[in-house]
Amino acid sequence: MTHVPFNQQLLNVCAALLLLLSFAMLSQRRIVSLVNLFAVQGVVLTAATLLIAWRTGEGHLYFSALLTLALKVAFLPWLLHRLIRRLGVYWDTEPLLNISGTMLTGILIVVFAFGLAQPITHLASTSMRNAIGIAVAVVLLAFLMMITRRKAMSQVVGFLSMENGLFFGAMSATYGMPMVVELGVALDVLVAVLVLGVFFFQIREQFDSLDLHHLERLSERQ
Amino acid sequence: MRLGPLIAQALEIIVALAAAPLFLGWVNQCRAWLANRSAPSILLPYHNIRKLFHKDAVIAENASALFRIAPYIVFGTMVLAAGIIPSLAGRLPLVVAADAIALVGLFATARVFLSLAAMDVGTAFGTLGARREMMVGFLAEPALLMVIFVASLISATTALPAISAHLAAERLGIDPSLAFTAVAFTLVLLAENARIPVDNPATHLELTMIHEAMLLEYSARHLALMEWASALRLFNYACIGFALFVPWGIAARDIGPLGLSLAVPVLALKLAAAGGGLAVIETVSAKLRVMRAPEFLATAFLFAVLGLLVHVLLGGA
Amino acid sequence: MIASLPSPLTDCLALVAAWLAIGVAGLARPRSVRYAGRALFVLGALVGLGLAAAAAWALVSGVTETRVLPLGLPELPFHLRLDALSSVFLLLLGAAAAGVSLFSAGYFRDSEGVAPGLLCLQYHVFLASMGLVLLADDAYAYMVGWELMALSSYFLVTTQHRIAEIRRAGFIYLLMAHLGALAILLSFGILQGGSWQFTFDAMRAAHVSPAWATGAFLLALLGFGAKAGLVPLHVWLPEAHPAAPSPVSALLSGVMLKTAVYGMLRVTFDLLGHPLWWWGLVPLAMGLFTALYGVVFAAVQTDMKRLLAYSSIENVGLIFIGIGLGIVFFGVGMPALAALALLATLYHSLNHAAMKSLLFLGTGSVLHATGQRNLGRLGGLIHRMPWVAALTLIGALALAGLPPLNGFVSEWLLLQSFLFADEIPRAFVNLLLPLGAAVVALCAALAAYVMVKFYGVIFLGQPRESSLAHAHDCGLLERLGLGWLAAVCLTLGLAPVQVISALAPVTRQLTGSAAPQGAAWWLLAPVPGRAVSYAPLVFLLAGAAIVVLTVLLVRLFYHQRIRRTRPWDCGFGEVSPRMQDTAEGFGQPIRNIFQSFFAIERELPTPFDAAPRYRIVISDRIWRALYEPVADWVRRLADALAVLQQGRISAYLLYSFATLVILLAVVLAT
Amino acid sequence: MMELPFLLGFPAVGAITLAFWGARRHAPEINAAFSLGTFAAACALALRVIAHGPELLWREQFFIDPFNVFLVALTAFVGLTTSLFSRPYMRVEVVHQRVTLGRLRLYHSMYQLFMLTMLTALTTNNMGLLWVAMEGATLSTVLLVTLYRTPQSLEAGWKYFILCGVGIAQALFGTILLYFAAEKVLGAQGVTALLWTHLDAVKSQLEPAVLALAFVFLLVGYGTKVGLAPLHNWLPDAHAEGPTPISAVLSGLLLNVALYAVVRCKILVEGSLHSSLPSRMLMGFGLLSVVLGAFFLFRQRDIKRLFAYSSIEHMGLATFAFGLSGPVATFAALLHMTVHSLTKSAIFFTVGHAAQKAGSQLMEDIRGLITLSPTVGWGLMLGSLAILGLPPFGVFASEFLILTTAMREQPWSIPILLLALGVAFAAIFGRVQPMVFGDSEARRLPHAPALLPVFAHLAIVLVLGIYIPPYLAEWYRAAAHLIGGP
Repeated sequence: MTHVPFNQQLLNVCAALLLLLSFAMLSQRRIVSLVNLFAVQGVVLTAATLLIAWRTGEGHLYFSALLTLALKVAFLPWLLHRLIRRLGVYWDTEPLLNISGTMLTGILIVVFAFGLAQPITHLASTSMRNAIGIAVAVVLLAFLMMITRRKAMSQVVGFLSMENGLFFGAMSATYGMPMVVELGVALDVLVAVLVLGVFFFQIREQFDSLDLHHLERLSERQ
Repeated sequence: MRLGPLIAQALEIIVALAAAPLFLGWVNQCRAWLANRSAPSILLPYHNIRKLFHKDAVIAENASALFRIAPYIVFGTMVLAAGIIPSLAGRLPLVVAADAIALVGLFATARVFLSLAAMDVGTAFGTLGARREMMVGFLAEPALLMVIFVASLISATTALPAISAHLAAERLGIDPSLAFTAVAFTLVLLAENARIPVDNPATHLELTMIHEAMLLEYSARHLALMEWASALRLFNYACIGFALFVPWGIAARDIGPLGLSLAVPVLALKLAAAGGGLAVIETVSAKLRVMRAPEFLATAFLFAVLGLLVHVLLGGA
Repeated sequence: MIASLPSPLTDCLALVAAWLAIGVAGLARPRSVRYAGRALFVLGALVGLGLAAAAAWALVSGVTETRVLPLGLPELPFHLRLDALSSVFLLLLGAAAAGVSLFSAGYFRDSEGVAPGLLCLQYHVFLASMGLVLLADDAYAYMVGWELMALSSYFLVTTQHRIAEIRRAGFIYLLMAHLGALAILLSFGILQGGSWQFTFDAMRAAHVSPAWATGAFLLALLGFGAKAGLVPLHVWLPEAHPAAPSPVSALLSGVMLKTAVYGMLRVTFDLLGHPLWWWGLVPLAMGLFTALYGVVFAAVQTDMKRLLAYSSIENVGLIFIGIGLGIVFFGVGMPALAALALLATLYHSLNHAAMKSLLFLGTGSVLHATGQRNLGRLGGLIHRMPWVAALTLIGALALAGLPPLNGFVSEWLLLQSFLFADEIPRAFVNLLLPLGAAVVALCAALAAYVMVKFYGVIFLGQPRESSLAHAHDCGLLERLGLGWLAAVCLTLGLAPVQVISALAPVTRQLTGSAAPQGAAWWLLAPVPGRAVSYAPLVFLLAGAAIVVLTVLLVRLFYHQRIRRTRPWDCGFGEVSPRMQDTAEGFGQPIRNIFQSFFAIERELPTPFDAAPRYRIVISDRIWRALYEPVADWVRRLADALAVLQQGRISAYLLYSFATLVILLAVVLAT
Repeated sequence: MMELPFLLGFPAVGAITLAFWGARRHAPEINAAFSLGTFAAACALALRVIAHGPELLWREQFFIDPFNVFLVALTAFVGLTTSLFSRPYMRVEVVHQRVTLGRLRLYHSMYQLFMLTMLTALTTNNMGLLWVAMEGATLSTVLLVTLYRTPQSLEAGWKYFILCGVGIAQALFGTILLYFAAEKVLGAQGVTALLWTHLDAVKSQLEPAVLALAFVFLLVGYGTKVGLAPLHNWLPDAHAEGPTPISAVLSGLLLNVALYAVVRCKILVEGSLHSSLPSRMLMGFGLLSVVLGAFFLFRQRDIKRLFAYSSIEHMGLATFAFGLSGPVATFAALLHMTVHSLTKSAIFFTVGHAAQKAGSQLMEDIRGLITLSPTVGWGLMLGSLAILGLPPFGVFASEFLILTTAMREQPWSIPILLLALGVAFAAIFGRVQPMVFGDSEARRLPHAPALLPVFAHLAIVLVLGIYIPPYLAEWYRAAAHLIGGP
């Protein structure tokens, strides 16, 4: 077995943590802790970014690490917590697919993701090519979570953690995107969450609940 | 154009005009004999026509011009047909005017005008007669056409004189397709001329009459023309039959005095025989219900088509 | 190029454009009947005459020109072409349009539901689009004209859009037209044979494998058959024709159906070039069935325009029989006979255009005079409207196929060409074809039946409604229109030799063999070397001479005394109009004989009814057997698919997820 | 080179201005004025590109070539006409108290912002910025969809947001992969590595395996916004529940731009794969959309939903044509994008007026338009006939080319296409006819409808059907050549 440098090991640990976290989110039903898990994900992401920055000495990576910290660890969780308190949605109802089923599917997805990442992994010159598979897995798991949840709030968290996965993918594959894109993406995420905030209040005042089954009227089953 | 053919043509028409009522009388006489009745005079039809011509015409108030023109048109078409059908001679001037198909069209014209005239006054019987006449017509006409088709396929032409000439030239043998068509033709002849079993020329019983029902509103000279026309029609059909099935004796080549003087007695013989045969058929068969007429004519059609198939099969083989 | 010196094509083009211009001019004062409803239509009639003249000249001078317009797609500008075939149909279009427009000028009032100006626009766009169809020399221009024709006529059909049935009729009409157009489009798609040229020249040059060619032919048959009204694609026709205003029905039936015939001939003989002989059996069989089907249904109709519509179906059948025979003969290498069969087709197209337009216009006058379309409420109009009665009689007799009128000529030619079928060197075919002749004969005889019913019930007998007493005869312009068409009927009937020699270039273009020439200027013979003849002129003269002679003799020898009394009717007392046959009654024998054709529901009175009433509804089996199932099937499929979209966002997300995963799997697999 | 700043500047400034003034009496006019400025800039840009050919600007971040410049012109034009249409429409909505003044302000400002994102997405050379702009388009319209705050509109908005958001996230991953592959060729950390022009230059050297994966993500991502079945589910809801001007721009512009993005990606991927895999995917999605769209048309009762599904069907047709990928087919696809967006927005204009008159979007409540107000009636009738592909309207031209091409290239697809087209015809026409014809008892409106846009669009479509001006044809040809295909 070849010797793996220390920070490399650290990075792998981060990747593993991310995967673990998204599984945790998948199984978590308390929305407050869902948001917390999301924040932790942000922390891990920041750590990973910093590690890479330190390793490669890419200046702009420090910046994007900062950005991540500010946005995904500080601002968004704060905003979400505030919304939760204002809207009083603490629990998600029973997901469409029960926990064990979800877990099983999650495992399958991870396998698929690794298979998917093979061609990329072979090419990647970056030190953490193995992480790409995990990034894909995180994205798909977030997708799964959005499918299985019934509360708007948890769907949003899923959406955000999907974005985390993408970010991590960018990191591990290419040490991040060009700055202008990074900024654009960050901006979009920010606006998206703000819009969502507005949305929640609109939905609340209409249905006085954020349960998605109110939002199943428009269909072709007349 | 030389004068000879014109004279022959005129002669043929005149013979037809003269012989038609006589033929009708002859048929009636035979029927009387077969029925053991004392026969009316053979000249009775002439008397009728003469009598009618001298009467005053009585016409319904709401009769239109069509009603008054129709008899002339019907009569005219029949005379024209008589001029075209080679009863005495082929190769006559009028022959070019119409071949066998056109001849069928000519009869159709007569029938249509007859029916229209019958509908003109708007009486129950008139329309009823018209309807039935057209029904008989649309079934009889195709059958007749098929008969002619077979003959034309055999002789590769639709010109009646040419057909009969060709058939006459053929060796005297029994051609199965012609035999079938002969039967078909006979049935058509009965139907088209309102004879038993399709119609009964002698009765005015409402439920059964077809041809007579259409003439109810006519009187005097119009009726005379109509009667004469129907006599002519019978005569014409007979002559078509002769041309197709016993074509011998028609002055095909030379239409000089000799040929004609030979043709006239032959025609007389044929007519006499045909009249007898017709009378026999009418006597032995019973009047059909009107709604059975289609089946009767369908049989005729079937026979004609069979004749056609037989011809193609044997000819093709 | 040609544009500099005046040429038939330029003239035709200019005249078609003139129609377009007239239509647009109609919008200038859309509400004025005298301007948009009268003056412009007269102008349109003149243009029609001009078009007929130009086309006739082109036909006689035998020119074939092409030119390209700077319109259309960039790779595919509008190609135009004027050759024998197109000029014949342009002649038909012009002549018929002249009569119909003249009639319309007197016919349209503002009571038609649409402003006269709009009507004028739609009407003339309809005419112009038919012109474009006939002139087009590339697929795009053709399809533009074709669909424009359907569209403009759709708006004309739905003129009285407030009536639900009429809207339904229009819907079915446009739907069928569009589906047919798609089929034609695909046929062109095959014909261009990989050379990305959609000009007809390229299609002539392109070599298409027999299999593809067969596909193209069948698609074309489908498309043009749908437009022409071949059974079972006919369902729109008996709905749309009665729905439209009568002049429009006249154009639909008289001219538009012929554009389908034109298209069929163009594709089969010109673009495909070498039809296989057995193709012909398809249109032949369809034609035979259509003819019988149409005439039988016509016989039982009670609405006079529906009756005519079904009779149109019959005639289309006859026309396609001719096409089928032509293909068979041509395919087995008998060009002369193919020429004869196609001649019958062309001749019948001309005839039908004239006589059916005439009759539809006649019904239009009746409709205006009485407001009745139901035969059961008409009758005795010959006294009230002698002009219409007289002119319509000509049309009716012609349509009944009676000599010496024009209907008989084409029937005669058709039967003649059937007579040669036994010479076809194919077993069975030569056996079966003569049976076709039997069907044709039956149809011809039935046509006579239908016409007697049509004319007798409308114009003869006693008026079945008291209101009919106020019926008035049609105006001068309408008389002119009717008269023109009647004159065309007579000409076509009495001068067949001239017409045929004029048509000779067409058959030569299509089959390479000239049409039969008359033995003499007054004598018609189908093929040289056969002692067969038909001389309508002699026929008419002799007949007339005999009739006149008879009349004179009668006048000479016998007195003219005439008494007018009540009808005798075999001694019945009072004769009431109710004693006459109704339309239903007159159709009854047909109904009994051809029962299997109809889906009949009856309501018969019992002997004890206080007020006995008799109701019978005769409907089309094919509609139920063929179309309703398809509609149901589509509806059910739509319902089944609707389950996919059941409103749950998680389901939608699942779709996205599944799509993603599947595609990724596919990519990994390859 | 001053056109581009103006092109993007007008909507940007407009968005800010209207954010403050958007509720004033003349706000609609201001809105229209900004759109007019944008359109003017677009025309200038178009003329310039026709004259001088493609151009790169602002450190190559922006790029104008025949392909996108004609979409820019189209977008600006439809934006202008829609703003004209929304003048009376929104005023009527205010009178009917369906929108408050505050929301009117939101509407106007967001409208301009939406135009900005559209134009940025079209003109940018940076695949990353393209993604950003596409997401921005979603964000700027999502609040417009929920403008009425009815339960249905909120539901529609939510679905629109989530589905497109998730989709676009996939597109981001695709972009990352693209960048990843490009980096190998264009050097690490190259800022140029996401620039389309550079990617296009080296596309044959890009790693096929990665690009194949990237294309899947991009296709699913942008395809969601194109409304390709089965990713289309947001589309009918968003179209039906938002205000009609928004439906018009969504159908007429957003779908086009998304398809534009897909095609840009297809060019790269096909260049590297040397296989027809992307084309086959496009054809598959296209056919599926055409069929599903047609059959869903059959069940509609809401008029805006009806035409939303017709948009799905037509986008499917265009996608299918891009998948056929011959010069003719591509030409046809571009033409189809043009005529569809013009026709469909025109239809939505008339639909908007019709629904306002009838006071309902349910088709059985809309009757006899032609008697009530002939112009609206004829507009709807002609528009529907145009969208159904009847000549002499331009849609027929494109469908003519697509069908005839498919007949030779992919005969198997023909029965499916025919079935779908037939069903679509029956469905749409069978519903439009009774709405247009017959009698009516609907009401008059406080503000006269704006019919200039409708007939302007229809006139253009009509002209395109019988005469495509040479320079436009050149334009299409150049674009078709650019898109090329194997």
